[in-house]
Amino acid sequence: MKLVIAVIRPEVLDAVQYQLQAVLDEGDNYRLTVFSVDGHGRALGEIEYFRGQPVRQRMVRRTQIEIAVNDEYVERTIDAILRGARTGDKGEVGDGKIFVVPLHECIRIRTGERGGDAV
Amino acid sequence: MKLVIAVIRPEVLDAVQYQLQAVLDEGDNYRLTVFSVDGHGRALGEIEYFRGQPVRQRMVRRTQIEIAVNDEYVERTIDAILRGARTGDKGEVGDGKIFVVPLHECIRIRTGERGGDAV
Amino acid sequence: MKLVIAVIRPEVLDAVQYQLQAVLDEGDNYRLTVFSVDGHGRALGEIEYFRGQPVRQRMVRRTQIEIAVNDEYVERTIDAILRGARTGDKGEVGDGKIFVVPLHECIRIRTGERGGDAV
Amino acid sequence: MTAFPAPLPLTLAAAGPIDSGSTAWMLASSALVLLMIPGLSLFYGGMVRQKNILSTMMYSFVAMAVIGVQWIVIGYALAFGTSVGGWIGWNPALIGLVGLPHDQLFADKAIPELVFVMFQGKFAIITPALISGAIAERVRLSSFIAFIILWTTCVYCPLAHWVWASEGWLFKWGVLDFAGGTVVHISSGVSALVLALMLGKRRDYPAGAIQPNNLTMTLTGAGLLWFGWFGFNAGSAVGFESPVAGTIAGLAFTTTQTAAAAAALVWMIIEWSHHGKPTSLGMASGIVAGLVAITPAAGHVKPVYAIIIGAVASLVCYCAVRLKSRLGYDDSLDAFGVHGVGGFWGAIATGIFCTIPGLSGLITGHATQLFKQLAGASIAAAFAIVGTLLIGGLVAATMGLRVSDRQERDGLDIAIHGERGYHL
Amino acid sequence: MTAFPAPLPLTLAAAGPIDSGSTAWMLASSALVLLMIPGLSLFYGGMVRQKNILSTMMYSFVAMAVIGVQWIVIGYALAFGTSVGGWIGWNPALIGLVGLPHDQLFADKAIPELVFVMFQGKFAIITPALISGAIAERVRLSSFIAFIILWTTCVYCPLAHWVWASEGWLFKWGVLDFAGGTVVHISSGVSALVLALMLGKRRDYPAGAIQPNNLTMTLTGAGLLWFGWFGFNAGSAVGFESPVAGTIAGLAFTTTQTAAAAAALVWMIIEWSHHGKPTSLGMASGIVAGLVAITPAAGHVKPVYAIIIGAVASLVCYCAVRLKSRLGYDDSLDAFGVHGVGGFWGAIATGIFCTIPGLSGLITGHATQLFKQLAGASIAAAFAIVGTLLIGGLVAATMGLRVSDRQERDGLDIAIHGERGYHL
Amino acid sequence: MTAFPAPLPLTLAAAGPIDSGSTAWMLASSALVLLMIPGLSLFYGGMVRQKNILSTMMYSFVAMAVIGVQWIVIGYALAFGTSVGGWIGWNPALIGLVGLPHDQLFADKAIPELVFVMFQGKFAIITPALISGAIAERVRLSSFIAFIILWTTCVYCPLAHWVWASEGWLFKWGVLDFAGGTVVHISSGVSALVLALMLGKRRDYPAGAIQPNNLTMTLTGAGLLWFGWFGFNAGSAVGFESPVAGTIAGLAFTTTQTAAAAAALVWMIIEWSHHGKPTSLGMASGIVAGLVAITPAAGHVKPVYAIIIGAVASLVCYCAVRLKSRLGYDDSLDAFGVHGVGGFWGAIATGIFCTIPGLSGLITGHATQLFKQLAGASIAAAFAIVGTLLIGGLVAATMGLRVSDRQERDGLDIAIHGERGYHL
Ligand SMILES: Nc1ncnc2c1ncn2[C@@H]1O[C@H](COP(=O)(O)OP(=O)(O)O)[C@@H](O)[C@H]1O
Ligand SMILES: Nc1ncnc2c1ncn2[C@@H]1O[C@H](COP(=O)(O)OP(=O)(O)O)[C@@H](O)[C@H]1O
Ligand SMILES: Nc1ncnc2c1ncn2[C@@H]1O[C@H](COP(=O)(O)OP(=O)(O)O)[C@@H](O)[C@H]1O
Repeated sequence: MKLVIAVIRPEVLDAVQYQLQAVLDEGDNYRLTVFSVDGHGRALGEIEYFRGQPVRQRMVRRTQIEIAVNDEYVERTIDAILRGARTGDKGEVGDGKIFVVPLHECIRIRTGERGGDAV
Repeated sequence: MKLVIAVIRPEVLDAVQYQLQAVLDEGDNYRLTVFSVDGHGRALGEIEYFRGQPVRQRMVRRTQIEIAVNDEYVERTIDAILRGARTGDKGEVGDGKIFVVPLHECIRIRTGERGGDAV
Repeated sequence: MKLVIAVIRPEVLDAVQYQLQAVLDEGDNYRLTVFSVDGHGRALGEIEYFRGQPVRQRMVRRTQIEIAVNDEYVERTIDAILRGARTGDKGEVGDGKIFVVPLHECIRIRTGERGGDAV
Repeated sequence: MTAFPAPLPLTLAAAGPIDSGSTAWMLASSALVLLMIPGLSLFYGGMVRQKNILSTMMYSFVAMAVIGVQWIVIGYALAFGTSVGGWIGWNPALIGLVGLPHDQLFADKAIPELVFVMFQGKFAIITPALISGAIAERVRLSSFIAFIILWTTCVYCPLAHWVWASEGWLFKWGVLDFAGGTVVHISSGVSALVLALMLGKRRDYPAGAIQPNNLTMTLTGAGLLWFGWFGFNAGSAVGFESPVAGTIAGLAFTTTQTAAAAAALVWMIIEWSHHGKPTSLGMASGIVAGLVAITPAAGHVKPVYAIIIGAVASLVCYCAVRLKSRLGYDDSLDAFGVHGVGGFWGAIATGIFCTIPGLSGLITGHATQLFKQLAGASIAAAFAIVGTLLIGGLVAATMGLRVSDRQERDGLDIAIHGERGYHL
Repeated sequence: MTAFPAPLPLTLAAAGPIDSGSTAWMLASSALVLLMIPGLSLFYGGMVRQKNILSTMMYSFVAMAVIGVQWIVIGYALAFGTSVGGWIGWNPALIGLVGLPHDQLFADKAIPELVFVMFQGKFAIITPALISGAIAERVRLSSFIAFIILWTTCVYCPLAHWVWASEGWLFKWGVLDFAGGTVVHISSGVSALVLALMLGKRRDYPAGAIQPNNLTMTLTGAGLLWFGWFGFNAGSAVGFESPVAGTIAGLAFTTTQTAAAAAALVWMIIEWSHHGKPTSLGMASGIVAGLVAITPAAGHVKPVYAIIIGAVASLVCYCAVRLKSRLGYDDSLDAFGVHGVGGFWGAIATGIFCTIPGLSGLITGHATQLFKQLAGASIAAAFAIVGTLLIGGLVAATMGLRVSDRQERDGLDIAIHGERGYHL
Repeated sequence: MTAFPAPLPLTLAAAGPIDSGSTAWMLASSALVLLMIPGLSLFYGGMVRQKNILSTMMYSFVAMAVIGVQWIVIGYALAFGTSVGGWIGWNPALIGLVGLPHDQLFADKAIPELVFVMFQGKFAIITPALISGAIAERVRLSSFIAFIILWTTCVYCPLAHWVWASEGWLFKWGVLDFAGGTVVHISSGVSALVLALMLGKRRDYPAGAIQPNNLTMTLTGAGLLWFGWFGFNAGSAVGFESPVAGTIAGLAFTTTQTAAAAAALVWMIIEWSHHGKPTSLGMASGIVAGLVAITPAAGHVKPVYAIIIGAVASLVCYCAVRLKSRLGYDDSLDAFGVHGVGGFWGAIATGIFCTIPGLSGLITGHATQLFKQLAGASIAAAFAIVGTLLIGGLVAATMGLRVSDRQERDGLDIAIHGERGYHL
């Protein structure tokens, strides 16, 4: 099992969810946890104006999603995210990253069942 | 060392903390980091009304907690969370998940000490 | 590759970023994701007053940062965080923790490139 | 029954001393009506998504800025200048008010004409601001500005003249509109609908589009609107009595309060029985619906009828906004559903319940007034629709009405205004 | 010294012309008092947890809707109809105000009676709204509605008659209550306490229960209350002078401003010396405490005494709210601690400092007035307590007072109103 | 042209009956001016970072509490007591207003003097509150309190006497300041600048320091300021006509509305052409700039000139705030850039455009008035600067002006007030 973590643009969350729904065979029950985060990287922060003075935000608003999946689903999950989160075909600076972390165990609180089935 | 990550209902956080306090022998100093997140899964979002029109929220409000523990504590931590976070005895859809991630290293910033003692 | 997770005081974020910028050879493009979280540990919550009645907050406001780095960068990243996040030379209760999680894979959404280069 | 006569020839100042009481009330009323505009911006601003909150509030503030100037420069001259055959006012001396001495009294009222200019000016400001509710979250700011300048000049000013000037043809014919149900609410409501149809739906309507970012703002806005509306309605006694702060003003104040309360109550009951959740947005909507409906009738009906007028207002408006989801057009914040429909009901209700001063409506057995009200409302609506089609079409053709899809996605606050509402 | 006489037989309209100045001020005052209710909803709303913010604000808005109608239908008739032995007013012609011609003047004042109806109506609305502060975050909306309808009809209206109607027995006996310290604040304060005790504590009181979600709202609410209170107090000159906008109104305005400032200052000093942190909530609380305390005395004392009245108000109210944590009852937002206690102090202070018009209090060596004030306040409190016990008990027995534990846990906003305050 | 004469010897009460209309308007105006202070706290509060929002709002509320008391105790006596050679007022009987009978009328106006005391008191409160904008996010609360008490007593009161009392030397010399452009805005603006320089920059100015936490509050505040300003300016007709609610009041109301609208419009245009983003903060700033600039001229110029005055105000203020970033001092919220500069322009504009009542400015070919305006503004500025240097220096030496670096880092809300603005 793996924990797929992706930092994406807030505005593409819908697109990513749409893609996930297609690949994770759970219909509309695909599972996902969403964080709103601030990011720093190559992308520049938004410019806001304060009485005529441009102020560049030092952070960019990003959304982080976490998806725990079984190993055989990792690749298609990644592809789904790539499809949904990339700007245009080329992509743009700021599109974000996907991190895959090994998952030692997974428990469904409701039932207490563990491992792959619980994901 | 493991990093125990649990997605729970916001309203059970108190109960979960109460349970954790019992098992982690740190008295009221049990350590924990809390995120407020949006979740998607089998549970349905809240229904809100906008001028007579029911609007089903596409996400549910959830709380994610992270607890770094030494291996011997993992099980009792999980059990504590299960006790605190499960709705009724049967549990209900939406009760959430627990993910256990291997922890490579842990450092206490204050002292710089590492490993198990730092957890 | 590792995912370095640190829970720090909100007010030291600037200092930490300053330190990171020095060690991660990306100039101002050093990469980082920031969460605002609530923490519980040995540090006591803030006292607020409500009509003369002191109310101790049960949680403390903390900031969590995540940095994915290649293995050779882990140590200097940790050191940078320690330099930036420790209060005074001795450190104070509440300074927080650093957790290092193994990173199985890393993908840059923009380009799709993987592994070390993508970090 | 009198109305707002065209000002006397400006050379000779009106005789008679000033009445400080009437002037005090008209000054207060004018201030109250101005406050309705920030109130409206809160009412609307709370209902949109966070990414558009500033932009939505700005439509109202922009109206204060733009129409605030337009009214002094040309608006008042067109609406209340010497009548040209009852169709439009005109008086070169009133351009920029240059020819209006500050000590000129207004008609047969013992108040300075400047105070009347101000009072009326606030109505001219709020009307286009109301329209913004239907097109929020997607209309271009520059196009909105162009539109409201043209609309106020070519639609609102003539309409105000027809209905309120003593020479206005609808007024002379006997159409009643005590405080602007027709001139303000019907005209803005139907224009809002037309623009909403021209603009089309928001990119992610309905689901995603409905997520009020801050309902406490909406409630507060409704409270400020209720407060300001006392100036709106009770101040409009200026058309019917002297001294102005008199019995008609007191009546208008009473019916306004009563209709708002009754409408809020009924909207709550409807929601409760309909889906079991009496919402705060419903409370706010009921308040506004009741205030809209009583506006044309405020000084003409007995307080007890204000209860009926308010109650029915919530009923019809609630149905109207529900209908929207059926018909599927996207009137973002129900400017038409509340102001258009509520205004129509108000015009009809005036024809049914009016008895004061010395009037006779359906309840006293005369259908004529009701007929005139229907005619007046329809004419005003038709005129506003045509005007909006022309002006909106012109603006659409020249500058385009809608922001780019990307701007709409990112939110108008950052895309157009270069700001974020909150940094929490 | 006069008061609000029972209206003249409605057949003959009061003689004499209308005074536009007095009418203008009473219209403005009535509007100001209405604004206090949204102000109160902000004041209260900011103090509760986020999950209950809409529900807490709604209690005030619901009062506007429900009592707004009740007052027209029956309330005014009961409070100010022809007196039945000084115990209650009654006048069938006033039901729905159907028999009240709009041009009827009020008593010997040159203002329309409808304006007086409105002014008084706002007092009837805010009083039950004040009660909601003690029971917020757990009372059922439907039960609250039932309660305030019965309470206003059976407790408030008689009390208003006793104290304010010219035939009212407490009034005739010489109890002073210039603008409602007894009728509004004591009655609501003690009733709030009784209800809080009946309801019991919030499920997670105290710790978790104290987390004001938005103190900027509370500060803003306090500001609006201060503003509206000028209408509340200075408008109450209607009971004591004609023209109304006269020297008593000016005095009441001055003492109101002064007491509020002094109380805010003293509350800040107390907190500073007590725990070193002058809070914004303390500032807001001090403002309200001072306004409450000066209410019964506003038109009766010299400005310099308003400083003392305000200062002492903060002292006693601060102690009262501190005491709460000791006694351990859960008056969520200190409706009793501020309005009950502050109102009592105000009643006493009136007996001590009153000198105007032609009165004589303790400082001028007469203890009688002080005694009457104590008696009046106690009688009003006792009456309100008994009434609340009966009505509250009835509602508790029939519909239950409290939401379910789960609703309370999830928050009343989503559970009762199907909404969330913020979507940030 | 008359002004505020020193009160008559208090023994004999002014003859003639009261004018209820004038009194009604002055009561309403005083209430409106009070509302400006919560409005200001919203306007300022929205612009700072979240960690300082309560502290920033509190500066305004503290001014209400502290100066509210100071004015009754000593302020009014100093500003409007019997003139001592035109330099300062004094009248022992006015200390605590003890010797001022409530039925004393004000000078030749038919209003109670207490109402005039109140109206003027609100001006005394808002002036130091304005200063807080320059020093927000770092000044110590206790030092701020000490400063404003001394500053109001030693700087504001004399200045008000010079410019507004009938014996005041600047007034007698013919300097015009209709509603406080010099007394309120120039004095607070320059003092704000001096304090900002004494305090130095915020620890993380500029970058981090500029992150307005809630621009909806700032917009709402601007709306309340606009509303309240009608009382501020139109109420100031009390200095120039009787009855007060007359043609000058109407004129002042009109020019106020017009200048605010024009300034808001122009600020928007400037931003649009300068960087393409018309901001909501710009809208709010333009509104305030226009209101500031018209203040001294409100009752003296024709409405059409108000358009020019407002437009130019935005121009000069925009440049001024831009300049700040160049010069590099840290006037947190541009108290100087808007109030100081806008006030100066207003004083000059008055000299250029004044024609009413019976005045003659540059446009009518007389440079004298313009010269007097320049002189008056400069003298007031110089006096305020010196006074602030002395008082500020004294406070700095004795208690220190600035919070500790750690308090500033953690935010003043938690560090000083022991609260957080939001718990969302
Ligand atoms: N190594 C990393 N560690 C943590 N977060 C990262 C890392 N790399 C990217 N991110 C997150 O992804 C976001 C986008 O990264 P950015 O560098 O702007 O885009 P790109 O990688 O396409 O150049 C950043 O704002 C940050 O939140
Ligand atoms: N595989 C997963 N990956 C990420 N988050 C998950 C996953 N499964 C569940 N969650 C989180 O747990 C919450 C509860 O899951 P849900 O499916 O509603 O409950 P249950 O698992 O009891 O059916 C979801 O809202 C989501 O935030
Ligand atoms: N084992 C842990 N698991 C999760 N979070 C932790 C853990 N230990 C510390 N934290 C986070 O770090 C913050 C600081 O920890 P604390 O115990 O107060 O400081 P210290 O470790 O210096 O005593 C806590 O508020 C919590 O958010």
